[in-house]
Parts: sequence; structure tokens; C-alpha cells
Amino acid sequence: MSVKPDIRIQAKDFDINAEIGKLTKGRTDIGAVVTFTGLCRGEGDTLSALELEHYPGMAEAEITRIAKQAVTRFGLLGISAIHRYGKIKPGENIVLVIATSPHRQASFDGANFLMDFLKTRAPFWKKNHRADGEDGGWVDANDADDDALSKWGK
Amino acid sequence: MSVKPDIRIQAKDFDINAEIGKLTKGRTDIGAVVTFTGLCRGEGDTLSALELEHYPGMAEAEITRIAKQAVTRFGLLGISAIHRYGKIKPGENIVLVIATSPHRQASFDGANFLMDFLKTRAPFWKKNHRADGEDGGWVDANDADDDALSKWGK
Amino acid sequence: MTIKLVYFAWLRERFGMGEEQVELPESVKSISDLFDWLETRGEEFANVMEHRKIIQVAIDQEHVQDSSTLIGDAKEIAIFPPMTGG
Amino acid sequence: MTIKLVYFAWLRERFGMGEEQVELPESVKSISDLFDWLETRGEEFANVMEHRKIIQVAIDQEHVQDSSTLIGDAKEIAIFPPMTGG
Repeated sequence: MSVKPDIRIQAKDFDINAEIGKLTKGRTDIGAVVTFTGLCRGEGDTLSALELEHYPGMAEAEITRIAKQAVTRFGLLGISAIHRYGKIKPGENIVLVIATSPHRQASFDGANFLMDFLKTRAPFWKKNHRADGEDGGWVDANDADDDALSKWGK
Repeated sequence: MSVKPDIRIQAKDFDINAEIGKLTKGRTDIGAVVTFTGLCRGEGDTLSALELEHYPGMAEAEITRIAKQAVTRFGLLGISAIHRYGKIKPGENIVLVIATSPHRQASFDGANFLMDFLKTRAPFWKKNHRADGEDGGWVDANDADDDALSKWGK
Repeated sequence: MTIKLVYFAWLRERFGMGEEQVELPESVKSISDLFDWLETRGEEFANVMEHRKIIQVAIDQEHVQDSSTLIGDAKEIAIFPPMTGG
Repeated sequence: MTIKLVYFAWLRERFGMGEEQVELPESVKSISDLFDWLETRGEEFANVMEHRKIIQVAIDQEHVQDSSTLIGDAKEIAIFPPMTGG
């Protein structure tokens, strides 16, 4: 049975229980589910919101490509990702990744791999809205995110 | 602020959304939440249930000890674990681990570390109930679980 | 050749538009040629193209690593800063 | 010395009980001594103690790695097979 990644880009929030249920309901072959949720941090109350811009079409396509690699590489039974766009306040969800597999390490690796590549390869850009009303500017790419890719080899 | 692991051993199922909420509600310093859920597999419909036995008192104490190590080692902002006991059917939840942190790798590592140690150090034992009514016996310890510990060093 | 150019994040803000249809001169064959041509389109374009080393490109929604890549019969070329999703 | 012994999983099943209060002889100082003494308590105990290399021990709910560990004034000693949680 081929595994089809379920990838969505949306403005609205997501329900983690419901998303896990979509991958696990009625199945008895899944032994491990790992979820990753990325949230907007307040940066010590200096941030009022992040604004997320994306490239419609390419965002879905690129995350799907990476998700398919994760399925093959780690032998996942299912993978889904939801990435929000628009204005997101501190404490709110930005991104959800779920990986399922028979045994635990594959699910951990699958979700971790997808997040590392999503951070640097998915066409999203974050703008800071500062609490004091000043222009917070666009978030710079993070060298640590590029470095994180190195653990997955070539 | 010191982080107090929230560790529970219970017969009843858990609600992942609710458990995440307990760690994240009202906070804006958390950027990453990783959950691990372990489920009972049906082993190709040969299994009718797992029966989980535990050592009351020590189970909570041991998981708490490991969870505290995870907090210190990875700089977690929160960690919780719920491990069920009693009869659990294929497709049902066995264990939940949640780790929160400012950045993603700490949450992945924290949850992964706690699971690896929980598998081999927490006083739980699984007995197989076979679908055909034969005695399924006690689940043998898994060498792969011992090996998994090696990635965390001494 | 008519092609759609798409801009994101601070490139979009600097150019004052998210996309445009442009008529590319015959001489524009590669991404590098495209950057050279954009540079000639006014001060804002020239300023942004000073950052060409970090600017990323997608041809018909697929990442392109090498600026010598030929545009061919692409319908849409997106240029944008390094991505910061997740 | 009176002490509580606690058994789990197939040890519990083989012994036919989850716990018992026992009066340990003066000569039983270490975990290894305890295993030697248990062996003398009948066929089922002797059979189980053949697996002593894999049998694990907790003294007052803390894991003990080394069978030379002294029992001291422990109140509760648990013996059990390798754990299979998670």
C-alpha cells in the first residue's frame, strides 16, 4: 500500500487529536505516532505577531516532495503536515507534522527530517510585528537550520 | 523556574490535546512541542490484547527520574508522560510522552530520550493475549531497545 | 518571450508588487541573465540585485540551485529571500 | 530480618504470588545471597533462579545493577524479568 502524504497550507488552526485520528483510525499496524508542533514565541513580550507569507502551490508541492522522501527513507506508514499562513500571535500554532510507523525511531526520524527540510526548503517567510509598533522586519534565515540538515547526510 | 515532570500511571486512556494544553496554556516561551504515542499493534490480527503489569510507586518514580535527566540534558521547558496498565487492545494507546522547549531539536531529543529509557528502565511488563486463545506468553525484552540507549552515550 | 515573475517577502515589498508579466529580451537565457536584466530596470531592482548571492529562485515552482540554469520555456519564475518557514 | 519480597510478570506467575513477607537468615547479606537462599525454597524457586543472570532487582524501588549489593536495612526487594514497557 503506497503512503500518500497529507499536506495542507491553511490560515486556520489545526486539531492535533483529529489529525492523529486521520492517520490511525481503524488500523492496528501502527505502533508509534510522533507529532511536532511549532508555536509562535513571544520573544519576551517584544513580539505582537508573526506574519507568514507563502508561495501557494509550490509550498504544498515542496512539502509533499520532502514528505515522500521521509516515507521511503524511514518506512513510514503515514505522514501529514499542516502549515499555517497569515498573522499568528505568540502562543499560537504555526506548523504541525505527524509521522506514524510500526516502531518508534522511524516516527521520530520521519517527523524530525520533515521539519529540518521544511525549515529551509518550504517557501514560507516570516515577518515580525513588534509589540511597540516599530517595524520588526523579516526574519533572517537561521544558520542553525542549515546545519540541522547535515545530520541527514547527502 | 524549575521544571517538574508530570508523570502518571493509569488504566484509562489519555487525551493528547488536553495533555499538550497542560504544558503550553498561557505561555509564550514554547516554540516546539513533540509528542510520542505508543500504540498496541495487532501483529497481523494474531493478538487480541496486551496486558500491562507494572510496579506501582517505582514506575512513577523511575520515569520521573529519567524525565528529570531529560529536562536538564536538553533544556526542556516541560515534560509529561502517561503510561497505561491493564488490558489494551490493538489500535489503543499504551504510552504518551510530551516534551516542550524553545527550539525543535530539544523537544525531539527529550521525548526520544525518555522513550528509550522508559522502554528498558521503567518497571512494566507486557503479556500477549492471542486471538486464537492460546497462551501468548510474556513479551521478551528487545535487544534493539537496549541498543537504542547507546545513542545517548554514558 | 512573455513570462510571469513572482516576488516574495522583502523583495515583494521593495518592488511594490507580488508579480508581473514581463517581456524578456532574447538575450536572457539563464537565471544569471535574468538577474543582469532585472538590475537594469531601475534603482530598486539594482539595489535588490546586490543581494543576488542569497536570493533564491524557483522555475515553475521547483527550486533551482545554479544560476546558470536555463529558463527554457518556463511559465513562472519566482525570486525570493532564504525561506524561514516552520 | 523480616523483609517484603515482590515478584512481577512470569516470576509472579511461577511463584503463584505477587509478594510475601519473609524472614531472611542472618547469612543473607547481598542480592547474590538472597538468590542462593531463594533457590533452596523449592523446585519452582530453583527453576526460576536458573535465570538469575537476566533477573533484575530493585531495592526499595531503586534499580540495583550489581548482585554483590548489600541488602542492608531494606524494607522491600523486588525481583522481575527484563522490563518491556513503552
